[in-house]
Amino acid sequence: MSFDEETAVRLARRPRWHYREGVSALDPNAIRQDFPILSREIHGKPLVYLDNAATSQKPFQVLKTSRDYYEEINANIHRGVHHLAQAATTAYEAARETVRAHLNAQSVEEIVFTSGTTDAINLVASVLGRSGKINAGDEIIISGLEHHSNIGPWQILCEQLGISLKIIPVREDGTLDLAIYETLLTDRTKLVSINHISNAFGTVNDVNSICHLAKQVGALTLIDGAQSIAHLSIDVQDINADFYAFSGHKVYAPTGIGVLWARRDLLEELPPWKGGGEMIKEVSFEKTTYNDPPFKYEAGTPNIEGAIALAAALNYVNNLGIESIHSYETHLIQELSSILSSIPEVTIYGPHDRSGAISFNIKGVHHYDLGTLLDQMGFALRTGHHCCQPLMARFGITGTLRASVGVYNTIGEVHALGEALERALKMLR
Amino acid sequence: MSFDEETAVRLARRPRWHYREGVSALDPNAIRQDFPILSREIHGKPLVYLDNAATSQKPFQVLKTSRDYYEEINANIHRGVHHLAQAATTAYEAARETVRAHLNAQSVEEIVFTSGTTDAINLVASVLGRSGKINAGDEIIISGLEHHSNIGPWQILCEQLGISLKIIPVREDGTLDLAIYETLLTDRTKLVSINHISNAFGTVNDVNSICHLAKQVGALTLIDGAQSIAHLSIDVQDINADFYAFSGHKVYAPTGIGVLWARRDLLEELPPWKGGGEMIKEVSFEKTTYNDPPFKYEAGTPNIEGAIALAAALNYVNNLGIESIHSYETHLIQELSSILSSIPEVTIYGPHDRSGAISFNIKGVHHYDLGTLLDQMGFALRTGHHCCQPLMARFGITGTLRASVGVYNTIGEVHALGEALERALKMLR
Amino acid sequence: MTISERQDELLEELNLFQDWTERYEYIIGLGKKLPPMDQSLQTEDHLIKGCQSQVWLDASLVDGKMHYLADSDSLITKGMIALFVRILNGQTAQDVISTELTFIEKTGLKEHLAPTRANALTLMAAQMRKCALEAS
Amino acid sequence: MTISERQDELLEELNLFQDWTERYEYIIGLGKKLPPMDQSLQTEDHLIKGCQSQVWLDASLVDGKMHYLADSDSLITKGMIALFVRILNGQTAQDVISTELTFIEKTGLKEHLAPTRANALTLMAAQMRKCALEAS
Ligand SMILES: Cc1ncc(COP(=O)(O)O)c(C=O)c1O
Ligand SMILES: Cc1ncc(COP(=O)(O)O)c(C=O)c1O
Repeated sequence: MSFDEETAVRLARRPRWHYREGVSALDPNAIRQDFPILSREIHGKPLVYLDNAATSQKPFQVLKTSRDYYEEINANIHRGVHHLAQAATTAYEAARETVRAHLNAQSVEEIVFTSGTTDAINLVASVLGRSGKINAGDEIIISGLEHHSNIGPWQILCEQLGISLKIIPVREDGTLDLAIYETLLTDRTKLVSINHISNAFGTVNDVNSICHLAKQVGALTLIDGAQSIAHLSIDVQDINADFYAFSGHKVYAPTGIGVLWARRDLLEELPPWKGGGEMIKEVSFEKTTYNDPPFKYEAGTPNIEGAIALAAALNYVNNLGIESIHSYETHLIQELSSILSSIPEVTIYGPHDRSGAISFNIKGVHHYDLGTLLDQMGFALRTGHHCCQPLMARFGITGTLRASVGVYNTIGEVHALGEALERALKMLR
Repeated sequence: MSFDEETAVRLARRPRWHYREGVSALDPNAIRQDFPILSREIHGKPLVYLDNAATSQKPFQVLKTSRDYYEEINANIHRGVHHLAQAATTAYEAARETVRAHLNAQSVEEIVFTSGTTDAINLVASVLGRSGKINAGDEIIISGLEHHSNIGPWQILCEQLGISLKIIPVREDGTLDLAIYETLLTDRTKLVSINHISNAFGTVNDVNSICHLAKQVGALTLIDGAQSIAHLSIDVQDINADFYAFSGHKVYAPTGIGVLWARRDLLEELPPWKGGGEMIKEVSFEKTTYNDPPFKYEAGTPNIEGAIALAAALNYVNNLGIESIHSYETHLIQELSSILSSIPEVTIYGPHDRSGAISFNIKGVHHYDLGTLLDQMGFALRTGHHCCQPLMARFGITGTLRASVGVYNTIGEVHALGEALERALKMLR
Repeated sequence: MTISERQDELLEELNLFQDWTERYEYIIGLGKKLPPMDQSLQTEDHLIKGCQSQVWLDASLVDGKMHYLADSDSLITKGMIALFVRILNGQTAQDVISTELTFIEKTGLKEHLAPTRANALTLMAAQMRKCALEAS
Repeated sequence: MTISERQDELLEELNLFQDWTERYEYIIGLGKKLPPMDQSLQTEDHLIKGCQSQVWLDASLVDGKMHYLADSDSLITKGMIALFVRILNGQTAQDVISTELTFIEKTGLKEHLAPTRANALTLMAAQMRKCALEAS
């Protein structure tokens, strides 16, 4: 399928929600038209894409923004006197403002473009490690729900600095034990890094309380927003964390772009990470001075197209309304939950009021086999550990089958999944 | 301008070179049709894009590859059982093979995708810094021709490890003084990091000799190929360096993707850089083991689309033939050189056999003013220090005006630039 | 029957099926029927580690013929290794080593299966041979 | 003439030109005609650092009126600051502080110039005022 300008205009004008009673004002059928890939067939069956927690599909509005960038204004940014360089710079900096507004950050100086969540967390780990703010004997707190990308960077840091990692345990219902969290917080705690929504179980963590408690012992806080960015309205001032990280590809934007939001005074105070073009003000072999934030943390040519397309994706989300998206998706997840609950010997992980994803296992059936058979019926779900091996170990499992929703999924797809599961289970039992 | 499938097919079938006598077999007018942006007007004048050393424009073959990726197979890669995940993984790993073949690397394990050259150089700096291979009192050699991205990372490392930076001086003609280089090499030299082609002056460095000499004192070598990738045929085995870095956006691929080639044994031996998903094999809070190269150095969701589009760009280049491109571009640069030489009181920097770019100043005229007026006539050139402040200081200048060519530039554009310069100079004198 | 004959037989059987569901059902069925492997044999040295599933394979020489035992936590994987067991059980080590396992390609199973699964087939074939080499 | 009158006059002049070449030529011409500034005044404290060019600005009160001296290494930048000098020289510090410099917007210069240049205009305007504040 390919879109020409005319189609683009026509589609852009089509209303994407209608005002009716019920769980949601979104019109998923209209929205689906925005996503070219959704008209694909897999093994001769219509694609049902339920792997949104891994990555989201892209609407043509985003694809068109990328293409228009290259067809109209592509140039390297900053310092160029020629027209294209200036147009590209303007678009890139406007994208930064779009991100700022989306997160309700205080200023654009607080928005650093990275290549993704993992990159953003590593940035923080590296610069904190060299800041003098964390020293041997200190502690960092993460949780048992974390993605490897919010474990690995801290493990590397622990080894480098001789500090230790404390883990907020996960309760049987897949939520964090905040009572134990409180006992872990001491004046040795220098950082608390927690995901906003668990990619494995869909658990929504109470990040406001987590940050509030951390502040009381003077610890910094990082929220891994890889999952929340597509599902929740985010206000970094309200959460009152020090760092917030997310990836564009999880929120309908391309791969290779992400964001680190950080408090401006921290960005000013912390040492640089990568050295190179853009992040430098004056260079001589004797002495180099660094640029101001956010440029200080954007060494080299950034992913200009990615940043601009990310802004287009956030605009897409905001046009639909993140609150509407949230309530619509919650409706889908609740329906999934009740369908799955009716399967004999199913275990559903995580709390009932989960967001975005639902993870489960069926006794005697390998998630990998179920996933394989579902794929043959056109359903894209993820199986395995979801980059959360410690969490899997906590529940004594090798993995789960996970369905995760996006704004384009429908109740029809959810019901079809129920039927497909039944069929697959018949084969496997 | 937008391309539908039909146009795409028609354009793809059109021959892009003809076999005639002369400097080049390339047909720039046919090639220009591949680059949508080149039909733009700037201030009412046709765009003449001569800022290719900053970033290149993208052919529709690359843009189409990106779009097709999102419209047909987009999914997160590795470990997914569903069809899209597998199709995306296959395409991503095929892109790695394309890069391997393009560089004549021994194996795909040696190809690490990064977000660009700067990212790649920082990767090397960071892991070497923690490898135990470089210790206080040791030395790193770079040159006076380097881009800030090949200075900054080493300055940061010097500060961290208490090592020092030695500089190969630049001679009056813009080439490196290799006689002095030899005297700088001692058994304290642990790394030599040099660009293949200087972005500021177009100087082509004799990287084979530089690496050969470095090996004799047991130093590692890194070649910054940011500029060479679009202009030269590169054979990492022949150069015999240890690391080779380049950015996709300089070789007709999108922003946000780059490559670090490294000797496999080094990648196996060196510590990881960023922690996170993909780069980890087994994770527990007690003990984590890392994945094998190249995955060990690709933490988090990579720029999947970027890698695949980079492969499309390299295929584009190889279809035309990098040797043909090189001889065609050399013809353009030589013509530029003779036009510029005829301007009174001009200073042209760099040696006569430069590649890709030509830098100059005209006495009594500020490069910024010239660039501004040229922009008004539709010409995109870069003015300023080109992220090479030490080089500018060496020549006692604040910057230069630089014209840098790509495969789509024409002799006609070169002549038009000559006329535009004349007109601008009349205004400024 | 020789290994080649058994491969031909398998090929014919698999070709009877029209669609993937039936083929998967057939493979899963083979897995279900695979004689159980003693838990005590399911050790690290007998393990072939796949992407998401695990296969244990043990082999011994009984009256000069190879005798394979296999198990997996995944039923589909178990069915896949059952294909090999069916073809190779009771053959001489020499025959196992010297006969090419052409059925993997010929059945189109490789294209049909997910690449991670297809990769497992290659690993299994290699391991079956390795066992025969060690036994002989 | 008041600052406002001088701004109007400038506006009229600039509007006479049809295309950018003429406007740039006019601005460059103003730059060339700007009275030279003594090298000894071209110091760090008098510097307004732009993206790629440097401007030096010095101001003094002569008979109760502002007297600006300016120079730049770039002729276009010099022409731009000459626009300000032309409007503000000989005005009282009070007038400089209290009158809005509307010509920047009204001439369309900001859109016309490259953004880096346009940004320089804003910096210049601020610095001219700052000098007046310090002088008064
Ligand atoms: C010689 C050289 N090295 C390094 C770089 C940095 O490349 P990037 O900005 O793509 O990381 C450049 C780009 O300007 C360059 O020309
Ligand atoms: C909770 C969480 N954190 C971090 C990440 C890593 O994001 P990325 O791979 O885009 O860097 C993910 C993505 O899977 C995630 O779900």
